[in-house]
Amino acid sequence: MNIIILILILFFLGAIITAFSGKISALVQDILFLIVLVVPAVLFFTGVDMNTESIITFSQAQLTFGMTPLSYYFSLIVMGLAVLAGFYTVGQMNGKKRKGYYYLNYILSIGAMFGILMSKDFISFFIFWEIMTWASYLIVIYNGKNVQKIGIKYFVMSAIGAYAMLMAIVLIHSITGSFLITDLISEYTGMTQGMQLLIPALLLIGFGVKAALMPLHIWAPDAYSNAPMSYTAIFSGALSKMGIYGMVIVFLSLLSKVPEGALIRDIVAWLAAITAAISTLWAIKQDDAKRLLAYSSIGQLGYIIIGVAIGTPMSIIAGLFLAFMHGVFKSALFMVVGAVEKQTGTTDLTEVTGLIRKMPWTFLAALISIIALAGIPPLGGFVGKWMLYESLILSDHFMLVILVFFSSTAAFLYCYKILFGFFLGQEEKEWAHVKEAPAIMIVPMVILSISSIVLGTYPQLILKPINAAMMSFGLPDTYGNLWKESILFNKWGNQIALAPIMYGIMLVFVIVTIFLFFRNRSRTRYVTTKDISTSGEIIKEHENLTFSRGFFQPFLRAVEPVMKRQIDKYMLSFAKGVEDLFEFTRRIYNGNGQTYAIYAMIFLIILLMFGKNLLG
Amino acid sequence: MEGILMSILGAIATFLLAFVVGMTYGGIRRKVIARVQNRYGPPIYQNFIDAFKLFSKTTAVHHGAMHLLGPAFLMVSAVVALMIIPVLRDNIWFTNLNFKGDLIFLIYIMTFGPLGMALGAGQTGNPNSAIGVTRGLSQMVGFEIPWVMALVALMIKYNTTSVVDLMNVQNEVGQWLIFQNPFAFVAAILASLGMFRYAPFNIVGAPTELASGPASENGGKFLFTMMSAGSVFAFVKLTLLVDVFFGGASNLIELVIKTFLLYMIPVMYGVVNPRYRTEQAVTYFWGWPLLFGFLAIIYSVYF
Amino acid sequence: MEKYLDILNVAIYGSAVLLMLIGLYGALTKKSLIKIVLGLSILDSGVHLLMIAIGYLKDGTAPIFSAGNEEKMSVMVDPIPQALVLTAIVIGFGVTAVAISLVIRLYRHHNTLRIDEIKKLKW
Amino acid sequence: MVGSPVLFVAIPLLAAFIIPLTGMIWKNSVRIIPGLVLAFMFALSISLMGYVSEHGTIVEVIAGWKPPIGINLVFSPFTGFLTMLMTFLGFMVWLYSYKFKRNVDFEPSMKYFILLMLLVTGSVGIVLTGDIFNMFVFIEIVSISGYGLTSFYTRRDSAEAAFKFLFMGAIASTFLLIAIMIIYSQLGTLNIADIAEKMPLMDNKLKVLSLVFFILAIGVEAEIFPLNGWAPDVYTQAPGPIGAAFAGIVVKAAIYASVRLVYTMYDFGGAFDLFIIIGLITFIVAETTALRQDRLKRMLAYSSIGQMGLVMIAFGIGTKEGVYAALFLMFNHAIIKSLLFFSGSYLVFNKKNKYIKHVNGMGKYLPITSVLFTIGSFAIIGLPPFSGFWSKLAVLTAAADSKMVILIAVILIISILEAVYYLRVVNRIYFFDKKEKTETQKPSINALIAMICLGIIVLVIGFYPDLISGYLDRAATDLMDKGNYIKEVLTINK
Repeated sequence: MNIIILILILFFLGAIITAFSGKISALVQDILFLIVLVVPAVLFFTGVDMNTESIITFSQAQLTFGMTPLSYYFSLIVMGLAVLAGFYTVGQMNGKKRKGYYYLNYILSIGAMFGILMSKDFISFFIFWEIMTWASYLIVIYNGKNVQKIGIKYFVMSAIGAYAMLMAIVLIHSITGSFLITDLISEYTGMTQGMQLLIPALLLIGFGVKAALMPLHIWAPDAYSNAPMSYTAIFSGALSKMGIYGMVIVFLSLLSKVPEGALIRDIVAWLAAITAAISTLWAIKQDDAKRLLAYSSIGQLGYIIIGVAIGTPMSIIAGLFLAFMHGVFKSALFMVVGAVEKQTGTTDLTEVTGLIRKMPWTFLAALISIIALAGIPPLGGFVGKWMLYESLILSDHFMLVILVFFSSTAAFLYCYKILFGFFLGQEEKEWAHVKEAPAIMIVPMVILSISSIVLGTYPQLILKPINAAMMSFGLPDTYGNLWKESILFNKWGNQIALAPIMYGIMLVFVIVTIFLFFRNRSRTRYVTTKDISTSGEIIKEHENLTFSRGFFQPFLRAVEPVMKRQIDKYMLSFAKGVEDLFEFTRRIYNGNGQTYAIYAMIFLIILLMFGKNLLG
Repeated sequence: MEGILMSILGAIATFLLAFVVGMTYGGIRRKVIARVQNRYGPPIYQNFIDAFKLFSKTTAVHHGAMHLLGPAFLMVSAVVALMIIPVLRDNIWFTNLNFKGDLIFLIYIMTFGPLGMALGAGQTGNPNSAIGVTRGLSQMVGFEIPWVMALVALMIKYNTTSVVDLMNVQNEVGQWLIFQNPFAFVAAILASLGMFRYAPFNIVGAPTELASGPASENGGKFLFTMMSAGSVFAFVKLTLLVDVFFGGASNLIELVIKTFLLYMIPVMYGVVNPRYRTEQAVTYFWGWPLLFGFLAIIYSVYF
Repeated sequence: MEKYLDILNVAIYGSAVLLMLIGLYGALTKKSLIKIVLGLSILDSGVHLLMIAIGYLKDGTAPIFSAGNEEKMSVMVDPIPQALVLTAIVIGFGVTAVAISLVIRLYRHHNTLRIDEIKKLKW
Repeated sequence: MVGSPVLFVAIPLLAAFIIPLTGMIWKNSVRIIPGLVLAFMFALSISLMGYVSEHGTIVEVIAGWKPPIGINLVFSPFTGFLTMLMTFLGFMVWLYSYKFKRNVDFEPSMKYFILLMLLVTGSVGIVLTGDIFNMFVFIEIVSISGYGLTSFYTRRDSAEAAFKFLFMGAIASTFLLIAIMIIYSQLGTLNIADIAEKMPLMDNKLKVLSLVFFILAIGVEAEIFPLNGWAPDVYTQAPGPIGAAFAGIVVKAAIYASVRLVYTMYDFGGAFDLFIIIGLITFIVAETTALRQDRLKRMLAYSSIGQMGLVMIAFGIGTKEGVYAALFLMFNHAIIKSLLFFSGSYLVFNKKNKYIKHVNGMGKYLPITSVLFTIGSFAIIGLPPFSGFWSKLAVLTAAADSKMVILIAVILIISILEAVYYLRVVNRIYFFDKKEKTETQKPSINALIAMICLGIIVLVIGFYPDLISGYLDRAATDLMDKGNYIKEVLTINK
């Protein structure tokens, strides 16, 4: 049997078996869950290559599965995160209700993502896309909080996207007579101009929803923050990347081939830049760590979309690189928040303080991931941002550079807020009982943070598959000579390694650390955070002086004009207006049988009036 | 082996240079402020005395690991930025790591230290520190925009992101960039007002409000580290401005003259201005500096 | 003679249509359930009359085939409408019976026979 | 040939007379015999389908009179497919309601099962019959048994619903008769094939008039927009399974009748556009109204009407792909909507007004029923991998092939509304807390079997649509081939 099909079957059967194994014992269920995640990953990395292809034929459609270099790259994200977050999930879900339900949908969504990546035709693509949507929808409403509002919002937006995609798919089928993605690509240039614009636009709406592109993002903050954190790691880390995956295909294989495509690409890039800027501001405003990270995810996805949309080789590398990095560090951060939530019971940044000494490993993971998120040099996030700026400047998108710079600078604000809110500040009695999260949750976080460091130092680890993916789209081979595309790598030789800088920084860091840290640590004694310099006052034990409310109030006052208008509200009021309109249409059925009979007569008269048209 | 030794020696020499120049400028600033306020003021070398005093003090207490690491972050960032910036044109001694001195890299590495410091300040539990940090970050978002716009204008114009390249351009053309794109310079220098955090932008430290803000729980060697890192940073910023807009310097004296003149701008501006509120400080940069930034970009694209 | 036939035709068809219109009017405008049912019945009768009229043939004979009157086939009244009418009448009767029984149920349940007051099920 | 299509009509009618007699001897026979009859009809339809797929259409002539004079039944791949679907659903409804009113007296259940059987028979008759007057008779059989079933519960407002139904139905049957008489007076025949052949001879004005009357008459049963005021009331007030029977059987028969008119009898090109327009209006109005419902069964009813609108649209596309899609939709809708009615009835069992809020938290109390309802909801929204997806895809593909871009957009936009109101219910089932303290009713074992059967079909078709696509394909070809139908019926020699 073909290995891709085998993996898919493993996922889907495994999901069902795992869901019901909870009846035997919770431990069996956990183990099964991990097996179902790990085995396909192992099979994938050992057994799948570019040549495996399999076809299932239906009368309506032909489902073709196979791997492309691009999907391999995204599969790395999905499979890797699925396994790591899987272990984390077992720790986090320990003792929770409805584990079977959760595991079922978790595995289903992973399997669906894998299916999306392996699909070579639009029908299986769409099928898996929808499975992914409803599986993730079921997880979003898992907590049962405000289900109607959040869940429906997520689903409606997803449905808008999915149906736009479906419309594109049937249009493609009516033109090319085939559902194969390759057929679309080969026949695209021969289509009429209207179709050349309509089809990518519809597809982009579909992908834009999952990639949380403004104005299709309104579901994201709520959905991200309400799903259990172990799934949000997947949600933001991997699931949103499916949108990016589709966008890469649309941009690289469709829009780059026609001159009108440049317009759409610029529009998308601008939307993404505005998304990044505005959602960063909103992230700064949030007091809840989950929502903060959710907005932050939207912003980061904005960068990725910009990179992909601009479409120079360098910018695509930047976008894809950032996509991977975002998967790594954002998942780690969501896991951190989940760990804090599990240990303290809340994620409110204004309540939790001073956990650094209680949860050191969590803090370490958070710290490294935040540094990567902020894009500060030695770590992976910087490499991607660097390439992004570079490519934007070289392709003369100077206003976009400013926007991106603005949002990534403003990102420092919320980066600091989340670290400070949870881990720093005064240690309170209220949280004195808090312990470090169990090892099974810590290990995935730490692995992810280590990968941030490693990928910052050796970006070629993932630049290689990126390069393979790009070459499959007919772009030039940049691996090993990326510097030719760039001016900044020139004198660095033809190496893409940041290693010398990294070593330099490490060296200085070690020296200074030894000088300050170890010397001082042994010579000084620890005093509590209540023992600080105040103007002569003595702080009582119960007094909490931590500065946590209204954290960036002055800044927010400064940017208030921008944040006054919310698309979210406009859309909601639109939806409400539409529903009120429907309230009116339903009054047609006024309950009086005689009225219905009169309707029938009116119908008759109308038909008779237009009777001539019936002849056709 | 000898190469490595040379580069280490070079690095140390650069550091010492930056330290001395930065400290001296700090002393001069105090003197200038005092004279404007009609005081006598401390001697110019006062900063060295302070630094030595702080260095020789023993620290007795700490608030945890991040607190200890905070100043280290600051120092690392300062040193790395220093290593990357081209101090002198075509000079072997101060080359260090500045392969080509990438501007974007530099911008980011310079934010790294303050952020690390902010974390250290956060762990102390002193509310003043945290308030200071939030102010500093807010202000950073403010000035970063015109600053980046100025730099982007130059990058677009000369299609490079390298400081060395920009220096070379000025040499080849024989005209400093300040004259080639004056708007960029204005935007950059206005942004640098915020970068130096002198009055009216000294909202982070704000001694009278926040009791020195992030620095408030630090003393002794911590404070020394912070102080010297601040001096080095000042040097880095000035050198960067000189490199980008004034064609760099071919010898130390030229460097000192140029940087000193540049340094006087924020100092003088601060002397006659009272402190802003935080949102004023932020929105200040989104007024005239932003306009100049736009002009700079338009100028470099269309002219 | 021709004229007479025309008048007859008009009269028959006209009265059929008139009956239908009366029935429709009653069903659509009267508020009483009983009157509505009556209206429906009248409507039905009109249709039945129309059907019979369609099959009518002047001086026609009964449509019975038997030995010896094969030549009369052309003057036979069309039998099919008559068969249909019989069926339709039966069905109409059945419907009316159900309708009346429902009206009784409605009266017991709602204590009124006005159709505009019996609208608990709506929207 | 194993049996004859005549049996579809003869056996149930015979049984309907016998059941009251056997009921006097053995009470349970009242329940069992209708089930046996329905099962027999289903089996018969399967065996005949097998025969038809090999040997072509069966035209059964009754009492030796050949068409066009005699009465004939046509069992073609198209009608056979619908017959199979209807009898299967009829059997499922019987299975579901086997224990219906078991604890109550004997008399109501006798009525119930006989009426149910007649409902199915009438619908099957509409589909199989080859002449329009018999179609009228069968429609009346369906209507009258429908009135009876609707007013079955005396406690509820069922009489009101039944009266509205009757009112519309009576007007409809009047117009149907007029239309039939117009055709007969002009063409002198009642046989569909014969009419189709002679149709070009007819005067255009009368043609239009008759078609309009036909559409008005059949539209009432087919629940097209301005004529469907009775439908939600009936679905709400009739016993739960009867809702399924209406949605799955009666409406399908009516749709069949209108399709037969437009595709076979009349030669109007514009009628297809009319189908699209009517279908679209029905679809939009019904789905938007469904969004604002607060009672479960009314919501399902409007949803059902909306789906029928979609079926009309698909038929209106007028290509073979369109017909294929429409048939697929009919099949899916019959299965899924029955599943929804079946499981939905248990979710709001014993509740007086059957508000949607009554399903709150039922996921805990009725796990299997809830899961089945959820599957049904997901399927009808058209989420893969459930069966609804394939039919929706087929409709859209057919529309796209006919270059109806705006139509696709409208269908998809309205489908979003559909998703919203179904998910609202699903959310309530699982994620709301049950507030009231009314007892819930566990589904009886036979009901459970019926529901699970339907659920499995939904899943199996979802994963492997080819299971029925062969039938659909043949049926679509059959309907499109008008000449063949005429030839098959008129040249029968036996």
